[in-house]
Amino acid sequence: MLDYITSYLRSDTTPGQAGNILWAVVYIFLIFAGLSVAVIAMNWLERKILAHMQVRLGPMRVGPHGLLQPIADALKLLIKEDIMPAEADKFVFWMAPLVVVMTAFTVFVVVPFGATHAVTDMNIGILFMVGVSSLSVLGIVMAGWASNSHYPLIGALRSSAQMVSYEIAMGLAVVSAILMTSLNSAGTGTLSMIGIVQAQQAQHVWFVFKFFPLGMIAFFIFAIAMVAETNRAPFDLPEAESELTAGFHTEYSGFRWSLFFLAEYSAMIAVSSIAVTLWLGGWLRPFSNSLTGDTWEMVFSLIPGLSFLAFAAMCFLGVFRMPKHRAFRMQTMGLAGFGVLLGGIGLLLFVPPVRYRVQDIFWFSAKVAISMYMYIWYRGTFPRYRFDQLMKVGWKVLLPLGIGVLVLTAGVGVL
Amino acid sequence: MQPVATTFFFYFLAALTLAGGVLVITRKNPVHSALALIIALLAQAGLYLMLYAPFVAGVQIILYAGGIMVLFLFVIMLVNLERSQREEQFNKQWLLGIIAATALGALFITIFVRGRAIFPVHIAAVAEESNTQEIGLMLYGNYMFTFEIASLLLLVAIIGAVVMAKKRI
Amino acid sequence: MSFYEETTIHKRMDATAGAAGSVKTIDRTSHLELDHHDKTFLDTNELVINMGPQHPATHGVLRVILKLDGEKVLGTECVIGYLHRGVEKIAEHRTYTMFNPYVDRMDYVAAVSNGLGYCEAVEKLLNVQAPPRANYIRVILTELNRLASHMLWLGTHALDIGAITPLFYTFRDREEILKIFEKYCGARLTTHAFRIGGCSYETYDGFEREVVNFVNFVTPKIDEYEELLTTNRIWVERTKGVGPITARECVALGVTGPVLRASGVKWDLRKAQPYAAYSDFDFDIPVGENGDTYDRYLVRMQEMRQSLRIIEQAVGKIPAGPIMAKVPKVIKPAVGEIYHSIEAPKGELGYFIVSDGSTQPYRIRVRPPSFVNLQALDMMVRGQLVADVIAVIGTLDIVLGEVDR
Amino acid sequence: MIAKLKGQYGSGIHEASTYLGQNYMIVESAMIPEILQILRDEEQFDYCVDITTMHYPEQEKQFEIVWILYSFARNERIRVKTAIADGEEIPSAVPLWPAANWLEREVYDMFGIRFQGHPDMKRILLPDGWKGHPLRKDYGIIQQDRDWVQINLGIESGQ
Repeated sequence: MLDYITSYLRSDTTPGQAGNILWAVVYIFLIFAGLSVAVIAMNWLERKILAHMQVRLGPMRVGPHGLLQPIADALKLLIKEDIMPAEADKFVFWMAPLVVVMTAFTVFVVVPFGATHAVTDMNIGILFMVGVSSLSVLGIVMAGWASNSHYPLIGALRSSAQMVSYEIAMGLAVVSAILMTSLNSAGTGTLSMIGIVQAQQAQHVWFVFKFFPLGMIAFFIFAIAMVAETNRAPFDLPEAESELTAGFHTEYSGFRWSLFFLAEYSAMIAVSSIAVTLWLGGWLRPFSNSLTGDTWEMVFSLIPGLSFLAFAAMCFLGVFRMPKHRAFRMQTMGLAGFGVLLGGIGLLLFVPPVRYRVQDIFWFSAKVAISMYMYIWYRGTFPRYRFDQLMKVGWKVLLPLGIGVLVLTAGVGVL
Repeated sequence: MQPVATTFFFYFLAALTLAGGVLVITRKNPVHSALALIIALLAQAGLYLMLYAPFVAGVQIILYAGGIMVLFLFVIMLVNLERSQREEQFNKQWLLGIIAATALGALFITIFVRGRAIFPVHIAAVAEESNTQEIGLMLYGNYMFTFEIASLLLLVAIIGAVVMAKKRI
Repeated sequence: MSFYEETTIHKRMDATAGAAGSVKTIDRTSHLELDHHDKTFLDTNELVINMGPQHPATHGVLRVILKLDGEKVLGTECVIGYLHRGVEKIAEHRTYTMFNPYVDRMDYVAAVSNGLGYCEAVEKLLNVQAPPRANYIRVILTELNRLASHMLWLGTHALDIGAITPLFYTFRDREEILKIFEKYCGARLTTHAFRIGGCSYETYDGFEREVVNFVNFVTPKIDEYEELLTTNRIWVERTKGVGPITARECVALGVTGPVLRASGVKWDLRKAQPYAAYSDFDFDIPVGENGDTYDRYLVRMQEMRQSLRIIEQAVGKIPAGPIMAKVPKVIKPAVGEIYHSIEAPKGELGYFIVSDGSTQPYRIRVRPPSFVNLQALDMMVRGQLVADVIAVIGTLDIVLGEVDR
Repeated sequence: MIAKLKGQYGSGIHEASTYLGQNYMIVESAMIPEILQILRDEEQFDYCVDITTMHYPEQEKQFEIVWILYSFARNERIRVKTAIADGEEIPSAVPLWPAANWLEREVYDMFGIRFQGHPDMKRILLPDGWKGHPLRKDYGIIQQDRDWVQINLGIESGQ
């Protein structure tokens, strides 16, 4: 039994490929827990970052610097009355958030957080991701229709039209990235998520820089389409609060609503993961070709731990800046505790076996985090597109551009 | 990846497909029918996976469940549902129904009786890893002409739809 | 003058329907009927949705019934009155002085302008003149209020279109204005800053310096707003060509204020019929060309700068002297009637006061700019998309307290 | 201008003068459509600022309707007034100025004066089921209150 557990750690495949069910289950739980934490963190970060962009402080009351705010919100949502409209289609209304959440979480089965850190590696990995994430629109349509109300219905219509349209541009961008995988010495392409990153490793280039500027344009198309896919600003028409109150989830409340919320954020993380895997080198660290050698390996492997220590240092700075007053004692202690936690994680990351095993995850997460920051930045900066303009961008700009990039990539690749 | 509990999954998915299919016909509400159809299609995708055809399964999910059914739902939601709810569920075309059912049943029974022999045996199973490549080579090699004809047909359908829906061209 | 036929508006709709192919010809009286000539068999049902009275983007309790064909607006009907408080009836039971605070509650984001209009109207009826110093204070406060009103408009308008950040910027800067109000008269929103015959308070110590500081503080801030929006691609796409209205339609519909000016009519009551001390100052009337939402945005932004110019001049040459004219303790105007209007941030704000010689007005009629401007909504959004309705409601800059009174 | 109009309509214009620098004229109610038409077309009063009404219950013709007009070209205002009795109707100004639409509806809402030819003569600020017209001088606010309490709360005293 012990051997069964440790044998996987010595192998260099994913649990799925190794047929190791135990570790597959462990990974599923880890991803589920990590994702939930990420969504909670994202919720807090979005409020904080947006607040600082908008000359305000954001949550400050619940916990030090509002750190416990998302938890308080989650509790509030859980104990809220669960309202189901009398005229709603009960079963579909009940199913809709489940569908959305299930699809949003299922895609993480193939997301490669590292060379060995994925539940499994499918040889249709990217197809699976795009396919399953496209199913989430079903949940949205179901929610909009089942609510039996006009605003959700319009929201659902907008959403389905938008997602179907942008999926095409997104697909073209994805295909041109997949095409790049086949242009290595071996001459065979792959749809596997791990394979795509390995192809970038083998070709010594992140695909965003390949065939400059083709890779960049493809990435750009994907980066726009993924914002539209996840219904975020400036493409948040399905839930445009100034037009449709809340779009498809207008009639939802409490826990059901929180499922939509959870799904939205995990879908954002999922599409960001696709972008990172396809164009930004997945788990590969920056400058993995130019800065090589044992010293550089060493330096880069220290970065994860150091960055956690930096976060911890920021926490302690906050502790010192906290007003010296009795009323703030709990807050100060909480912040110090959080700092100790971060510092502990940082120190743990310095332990050599952990360090080498986990740094892949760190680089992947860091890239995803940048993409998530972009989401927040967009939201703070852009007004919302109108529906016809959205369609115009999708069909008249991104689609021809995507086809052009695809054809050119194929052409350049053959030459 | 080693398949686990093959028999169970086969019967489970097959039952799901059949149940979905039956629900499509019997539900009065078209939205429910469409949702049942999606279940049937997804279960079918699972069956494809069991046949070591992951690419077909993925395409099934993307195109049918994710794309076409969304458009179906889109249209159904805009249709006045009250009228369809009042209309009679089944057409009284017994004769045609019986003929079709008999023909289909005869086909199934023949296959069941004759077993595998009815299919050409010499096609080797394609390995899961190279399945996608094989499909690509087949489509753009042996069946190039058929493939192009199908795409032309779809183009005609698109133009026809545009002509019907557009108010001013 | 053949323009002013009965079917003026319909004619334009006909013309544009031919040209652009997007606006349908719909009879004004039966505008909630779908016209069936332009349908194909694939057309779907029209949808009637009820926007408001509780809706994030209707700026209060406005209810708009929208008839939609998909996303396209076939017709609208405004249902107003949810905030009706019977101000005009209240006026008949109050003395002239007692009614003064009530006017602040109409356009509550530009309370100073309301008070100015009312006080000047009663002064005219009494035939008294406010002293010059009072007039200067009035101008400064009114222009500050215009800035505050426009800032609130900008923030909410941008929020409606989906840009959430400008709201916080404008509220931050509006706060400075409200601080000046608070220091001057103790109230921030419903100020009741003026009295019949002048101002109630002398300026506080350092008033001039603070106002100048504010002007210096806010000028770069307006650049900041413009930086966020004026050349923002999405903003331009969302506002250009949206909710167009021509000068003639504006006049026919009685639309005034920035909306009229954005359509190219250089008409501002501060210049046309100067009141208070406006004739002493040098300022421009910004005008637009196309009369669309983008031009209205630009006009209001320019107006904010012009207001700053006026404030700067007024603070520079504010005269010394009394702040109240000689007004009898009991205000009893002679029998007669007066109409006086001023350029409020939203448009022409008029007071029609009928006196029967007693201490209470026989009738006060308020001519609210928001109410009249809101009438244009239906014409402006017809044939446009749902999202444009929001943009147009925002750009009309209505305050429901004033629409409903 | 006034002189010309007076010459044309003589007896129709009861009074035309200036009070505190503001022009007004009182017109026979039958003449209203004609006068308004002429003011708009020939005298360039192209902007209908406001339409409102005063109620004088002791007079025989209880209501005095006022049209406040403005001319962009001349930069001046004029008030046209006329008196009508209760229940009498007056032609609508909507064909002349679309702006009159809501203004007339408000007059109807508050005073109960119906305008002939108005496209959509219904209440605007008050709910459709409202009783009475509140800006009439004989409209009792307290009565209104008491009725509401008696009907909705079933309290006999109305308090």
